Amino acid sequence: MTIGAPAGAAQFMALSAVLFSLGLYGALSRKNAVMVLMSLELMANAVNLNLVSLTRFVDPAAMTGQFFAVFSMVVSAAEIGLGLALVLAIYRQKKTVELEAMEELKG
Amino acid sequence: MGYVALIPLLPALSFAVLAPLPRAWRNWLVPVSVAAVVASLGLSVAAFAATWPGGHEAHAQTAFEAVFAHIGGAELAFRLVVDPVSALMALVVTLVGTAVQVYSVGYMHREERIGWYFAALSLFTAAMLTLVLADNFLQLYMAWEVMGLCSYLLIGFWHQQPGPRAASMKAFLTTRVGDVGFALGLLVMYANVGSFDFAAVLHEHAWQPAAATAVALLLLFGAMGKSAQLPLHVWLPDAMAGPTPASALIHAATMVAAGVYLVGRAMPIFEASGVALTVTLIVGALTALVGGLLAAVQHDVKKVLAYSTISQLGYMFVALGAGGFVAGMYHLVTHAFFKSLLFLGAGVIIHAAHTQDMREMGGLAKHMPVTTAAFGAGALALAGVPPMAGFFSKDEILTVLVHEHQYAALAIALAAAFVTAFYVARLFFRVFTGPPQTEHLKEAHVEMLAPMVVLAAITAVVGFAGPALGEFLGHEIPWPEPGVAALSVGVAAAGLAAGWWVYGRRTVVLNTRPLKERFGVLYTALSLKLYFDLTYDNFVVKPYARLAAWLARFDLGVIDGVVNGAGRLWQALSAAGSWFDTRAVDGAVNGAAAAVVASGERVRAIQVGRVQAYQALMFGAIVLVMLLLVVKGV
Amino acid sequence: MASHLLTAIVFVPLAGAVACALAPSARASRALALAVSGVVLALAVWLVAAFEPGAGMQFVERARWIPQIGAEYHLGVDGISLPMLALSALLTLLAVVASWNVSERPKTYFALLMLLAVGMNGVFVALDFVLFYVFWELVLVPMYFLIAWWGGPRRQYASIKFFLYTLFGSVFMLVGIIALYLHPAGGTLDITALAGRGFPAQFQMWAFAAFFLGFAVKVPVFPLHTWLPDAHVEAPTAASVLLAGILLKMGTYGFIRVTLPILPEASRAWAPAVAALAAVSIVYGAALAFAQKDLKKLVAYSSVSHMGFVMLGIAAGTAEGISGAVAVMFSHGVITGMLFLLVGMVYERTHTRMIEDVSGLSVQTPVAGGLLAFASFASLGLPGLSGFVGEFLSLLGAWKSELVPAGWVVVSAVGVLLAAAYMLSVVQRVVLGEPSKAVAGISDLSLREVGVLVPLVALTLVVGVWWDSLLRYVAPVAAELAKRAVGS
Amino acid sequence: MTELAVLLPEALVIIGALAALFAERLPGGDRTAARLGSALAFVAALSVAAIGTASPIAGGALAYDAIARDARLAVAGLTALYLLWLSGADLERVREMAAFALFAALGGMLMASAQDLMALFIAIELGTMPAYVMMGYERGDARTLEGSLKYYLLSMTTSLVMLYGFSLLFGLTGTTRFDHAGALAPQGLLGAFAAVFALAGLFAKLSAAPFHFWTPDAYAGAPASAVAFVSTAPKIAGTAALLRLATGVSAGEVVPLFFGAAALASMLLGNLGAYPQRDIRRLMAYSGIAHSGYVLLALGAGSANGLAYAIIYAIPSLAVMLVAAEEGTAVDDWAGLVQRRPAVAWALVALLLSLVGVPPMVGFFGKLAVFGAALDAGRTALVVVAVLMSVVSAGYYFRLLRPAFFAEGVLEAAEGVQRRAWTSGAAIAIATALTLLLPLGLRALQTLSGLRL
Repeated sequence: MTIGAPAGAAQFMALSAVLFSLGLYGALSRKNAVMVLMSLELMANAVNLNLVSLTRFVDPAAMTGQFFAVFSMVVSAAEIGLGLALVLAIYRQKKTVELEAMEELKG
Repeated sequence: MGYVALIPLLPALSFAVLAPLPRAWRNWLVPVSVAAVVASLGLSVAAFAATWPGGHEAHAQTAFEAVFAHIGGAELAFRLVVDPVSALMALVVTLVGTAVQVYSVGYMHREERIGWYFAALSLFTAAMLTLVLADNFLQLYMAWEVMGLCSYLLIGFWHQQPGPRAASMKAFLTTRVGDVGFALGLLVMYANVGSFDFAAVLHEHAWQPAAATAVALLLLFGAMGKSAQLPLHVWLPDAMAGPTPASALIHAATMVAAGVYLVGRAMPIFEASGVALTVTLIVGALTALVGGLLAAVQHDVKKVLAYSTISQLGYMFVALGAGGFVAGMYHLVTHAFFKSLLFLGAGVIIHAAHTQDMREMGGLAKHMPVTTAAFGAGALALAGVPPMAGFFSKDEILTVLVHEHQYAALAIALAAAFVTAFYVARLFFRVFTGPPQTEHLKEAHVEMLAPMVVLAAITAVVGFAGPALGEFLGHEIPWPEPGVAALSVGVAAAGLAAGWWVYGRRTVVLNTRPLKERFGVLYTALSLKLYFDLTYDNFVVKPYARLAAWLARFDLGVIDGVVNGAGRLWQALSAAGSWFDTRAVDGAVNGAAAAVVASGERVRAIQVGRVQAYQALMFGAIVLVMLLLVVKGV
Repeated sequence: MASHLLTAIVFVPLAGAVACALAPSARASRALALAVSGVVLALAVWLVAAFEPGAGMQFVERARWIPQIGAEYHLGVDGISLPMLALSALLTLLAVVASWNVSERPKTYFALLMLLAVGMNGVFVALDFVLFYVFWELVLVPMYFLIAWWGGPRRQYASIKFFLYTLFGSVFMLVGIIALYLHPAGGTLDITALAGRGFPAQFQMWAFAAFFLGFAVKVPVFPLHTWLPDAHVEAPTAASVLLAGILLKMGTYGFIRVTLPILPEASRAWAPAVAALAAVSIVYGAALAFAQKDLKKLVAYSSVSHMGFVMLGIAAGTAEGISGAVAVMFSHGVITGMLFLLVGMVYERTHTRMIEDVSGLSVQTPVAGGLLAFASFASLGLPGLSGFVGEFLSLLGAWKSELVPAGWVVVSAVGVLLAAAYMLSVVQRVVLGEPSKAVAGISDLSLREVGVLVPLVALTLVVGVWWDSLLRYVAPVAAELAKRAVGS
Repeated sequence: MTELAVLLPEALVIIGALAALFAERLPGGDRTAARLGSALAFVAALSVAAIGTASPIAGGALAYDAIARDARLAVAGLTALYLLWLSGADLERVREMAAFALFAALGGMLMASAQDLMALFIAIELGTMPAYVMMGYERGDARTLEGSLKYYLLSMTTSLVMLYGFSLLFGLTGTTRFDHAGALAPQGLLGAFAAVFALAGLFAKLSAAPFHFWTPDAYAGAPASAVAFVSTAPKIAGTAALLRLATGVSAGEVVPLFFGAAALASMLLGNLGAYPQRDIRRLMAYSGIAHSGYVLLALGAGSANGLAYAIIYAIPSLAVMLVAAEEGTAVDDWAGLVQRRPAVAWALVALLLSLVGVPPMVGFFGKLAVFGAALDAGRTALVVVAVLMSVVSAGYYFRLLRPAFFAEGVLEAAEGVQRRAWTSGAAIAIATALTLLLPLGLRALQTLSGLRL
């Protein structure tokens, strides 16, 4: 790969994988629920990147990936909204959004 | 011959009528039982008479036949067949049975459960008659087992007492040990022949020696249980816990002789084997001698007779083992009469003396002349003194042994004869002579005496019917050969004399201990006076007593001990098994259940409640699958 | 009607179960149960009367059921199922009469008894595997409740153990059924049609193992038997009677109906092992029976021993052996039924089942004592009573068979002696002797109770004396099975 | 337009959902809304049956074959049953619950017919988002919120993994359509990874191990009335989707291996984990994991019988949770149930036996179908585990029965007995009747055809 050359499918996929992994790492390691939500958003964007970029290589005319990405973004937005609402409700109850405070249910 | 079917049927019906009724009715209906056996006796006489003219040449006649099962191509039938042997046996059984039942009316009249007693006697009579009239081994076996049940019921008649209860169980179980052998014999027989019928098994089938030996030994084992042969004899002395007349019928005259009858019937198989005959001879000879020795040290009148029965049955096995089927049967018949006579006499004695211990008896002769005479006749027959029946049949057995050159067996038989005579004398003199130790002795009722007199009369005369009987059964019974007869009589006389010397000579029983304590010096003199007694005691009686006692200990400690010990061991094993069952077998399953619960707890432990742990586990699993795919290479 | 006789016998109790549950009163429920079981017994008698011995499968009914998997509604009786069906009808009626005084939830109780009857009758007439399995499992639920609700102190443990054990076995049987169905040589769920399909030997071995687990738990064969004593000890009398009388027989019936004809080569190959287990069951059951202090547990272990004879006969695979196996199945149902009923009746009066606490029954209660002694002697195999017939024939068949090593037959024969040991110790300690404290003052059996026992006594005698009264139905089928399937 | 006629059931469900959501002033209030929804869902179910199979619509994105038919019928039917119960339940804000249930049902019904990644994704999210809300229904309860957040986070994570898998699948094959076997079969290791990601998301929807962790915690936190629905209807739809997707991506060894491993883990973890539980919701969560294992056993064998099993298992599962919603969620709460409500207690017997798989209950036929399919595919070892585990399952299901029937010393608290609406009894009765009577109508389930003659 030379700098400046047009990126291939593999490069996009690798970038997406890195993004996804970063998001995943965040989701697994952050103590704060809001941070976890942000990490999940990062993972969602990795997916979107994949979809949008790969369309170019497999079926540029149909734009399937773009459509898919749009749907995905809309849904993600809704879901994150829902998640934030949940976190807010929890904050009202417990006055904290640390995940460690949420280990009551187990076994 | 259709009426033959009634011979076992009448007592059976009598049982069927009596058994289900309430006690009071049952007791009231005792005459039904007596009437049934009397009628059977009449019919048996008729059947015997009808068979007599042709004797052994007459064909066996089937009086009754009912097929009760079809299995694997074979028909199993219930048949009543009359041939000379079965006609004779039926006659003996009904005759003794009648005598015992009549006697029992008097002997048992105070018993609350007399009706049940008669019901059991009836069932026994029916079973024994079914056995002797059978023409196949299966029917014989079935009747054999039912007899065992009756024996059990009658031994345990006084079941509220622990002794009879234990004795009845011991009897049933010990004989059943033999029965397992019998049953296995039937299995082997069926596998070889495909039938149980006498005709097929005994005459039509060509036996291979090995198979014959297996079947014969197994049947012999069964017979040894029933006929109380060494080492399965231990139950019979205990069985004396039952009512005496029942002992007379079952444990002296008939049931215990069924083993002899079985071996006699199965003679062709034994002959095809050869080995089995030798085993029979050895078993019989040992039993004859050991039984006699043990009889000589018993104090209980009935136990003396019980060991005597064991010994006499041993004689019969000796005869069979030497190939003398007819001699064995002959002794069976005479023994049935004189031994039942002795038992009935013992019953009278026990009633009169209120004890079974002969040390507490004495002087009965003066007050009970009829009993004494009848018992004496029986005793002489047992000792083998002519002209009593026992002499003739025992002589015939000895003759067979001589002819077959079985000299070792002959020697043992003679030794047994000596011992027999000795204990007969001991019994007789202890009981009937000497000072009376019981008050208010009086003669028994007529319904008890009459059967005894009849049996005594038969005992006195039946010996002379030997040759005719031999003719009837198909094998010559000659008059006694002078040489053998002299030997036999000599031995008997010696035994009687020895017995008289020890037990009959003195008229007063001395109890030396108080004297010894009070007059120490005088005692020495007295003992000097009794110098001969001491000599005999020390050099004849005591060693003999020690030997016999040692044998008794052996019997109790070793053989009986093996039986009892086996029982105890079995109990221990059962308990251990029970433990094993709960802990190991069941435990394995409960363990599995526990394992489920434990694994469940493990699963719970994974569920820690932390979201990120869950996520880590999930991705871990995904990574694992990915690694697996890498390794496998898609 | 005659063409739907079997359907009636199976499903009349189902209607009865609903009716009993919805009955307005306990008395009505009881009367309904009696009427229904009476009708079923009458139908069964009709069936026996109309049955033609030796004419194969009769009263066959077939209808479509679940075509996707080829399951059919397929019923029929032959000489082996007929006696079991009749016994089931009889014991159900007797169980109802014996439970006359049930006071706790009587409506539910009788409804469950009727439901149990559906399963029991169904198993013996079902000729389709799915139907068979349905009836097989249907039995579990009412029995579970009968034990768990009306049972003794440890009923929870005992009932769930019963349920799980038998479920454990039956799921493996299910695997076996599916395997037969999926195999190219199979392809049907028709039990009769699968016979003699010539499955490959290797496959047969595995299928046999699956079926063996299913049936052996039910029988039960050592070492799968430990549920039995627990279940029996805790179960109410009627449940014990049906459990020992019918439910155990379902296992051995399965061996005769399924493994012998369908998996003949595996049956042959496994025969020595099965015979060994049978012999061990016989001796082991007898040993444990001897060691028991609880009368009911003793009878329960004796069942393990007796069922060993059934297994021995089945392992033999000869005409005599199979006939003997069925004869033991029948007579054990009758005799053990009697024993359990008597133990229950004694328990109702003395409130103890401990052998050491009960003695002298024959003095205090001659009828109860006499019948208990009678049942004991029948159980120990006294000739002339039905117990002897089957055990003797099983031994005979096993000795004749080339598949069963002679040593195991000898061991089994010793079991006959051991049976005498434990049964006589019962007679000696319980029936005979002076009445103990618990026994003193109790009343003898009532007319109703005697009425329950009399049919069983009569059957014991009739079958014991006239073997063909039972064997004329069984022997032709047994001969056919031995010839065609096992080839001996 | 005629093509869209097959969407009539979905339309009915939407109408019901919207009516419940917006018609605040309906006479009778919440109750009427739920009953209306129930009626509409029932009509939807009937119309699914009436329409039968049809050709795909939306350019092939939505299929209307037998799988879709059976799954939609079951989802709509179960929703109708649930709403019937809900209409009489002693709960607050029933109207919202009804609306969310109907939306989730809509998502489920679409999921069952989706054979395009995009359609599937949207359907899944449409089905899942109302479920989050339902599970967090008791907004004031910290435990509920905790469970709900866990559900949300774990569900999101797996959804994203699935979506990532989808994007890779699309990138590797150039299509999003999986309308025939192997239509979406990517090549190479990356393809296998993609398939694993995609399937993992659906496994999580079925709460199959090892993606099951959300289930016990989320269920235990949520009200039983919500769990009843969330644990049943969506799983049927998920099974249908998984069946399609697995067929579509059938890439070499991946499917059998992955399914087999997940099935094994689910059966073991589910059944063993259920054993020590004292909370019925948690117990049923583990039991659900176990049943998903059986479903995967059949799906891994490439058989549609898994769908039949999912349907068969959902019915009693729903009813048992409804009983828990009424009688309490601790095992001991059920003590003396047979005195209070004998009919319900006996119905429980049938329901739990169906879950164990004992004939003549329908559960047995489900097990028959699953074991048959797996044996046919030569997965004998897995079947043996399944069989053993079904015995284990009897152990914990009977633990539920024990207090209900055999609780010692429970007073007949007559005054404490609540009057229940007829609908609650009716819903449980219908479910029980289905478990008992469905065997007679099994031939209607076309997906139960894996057992070939």
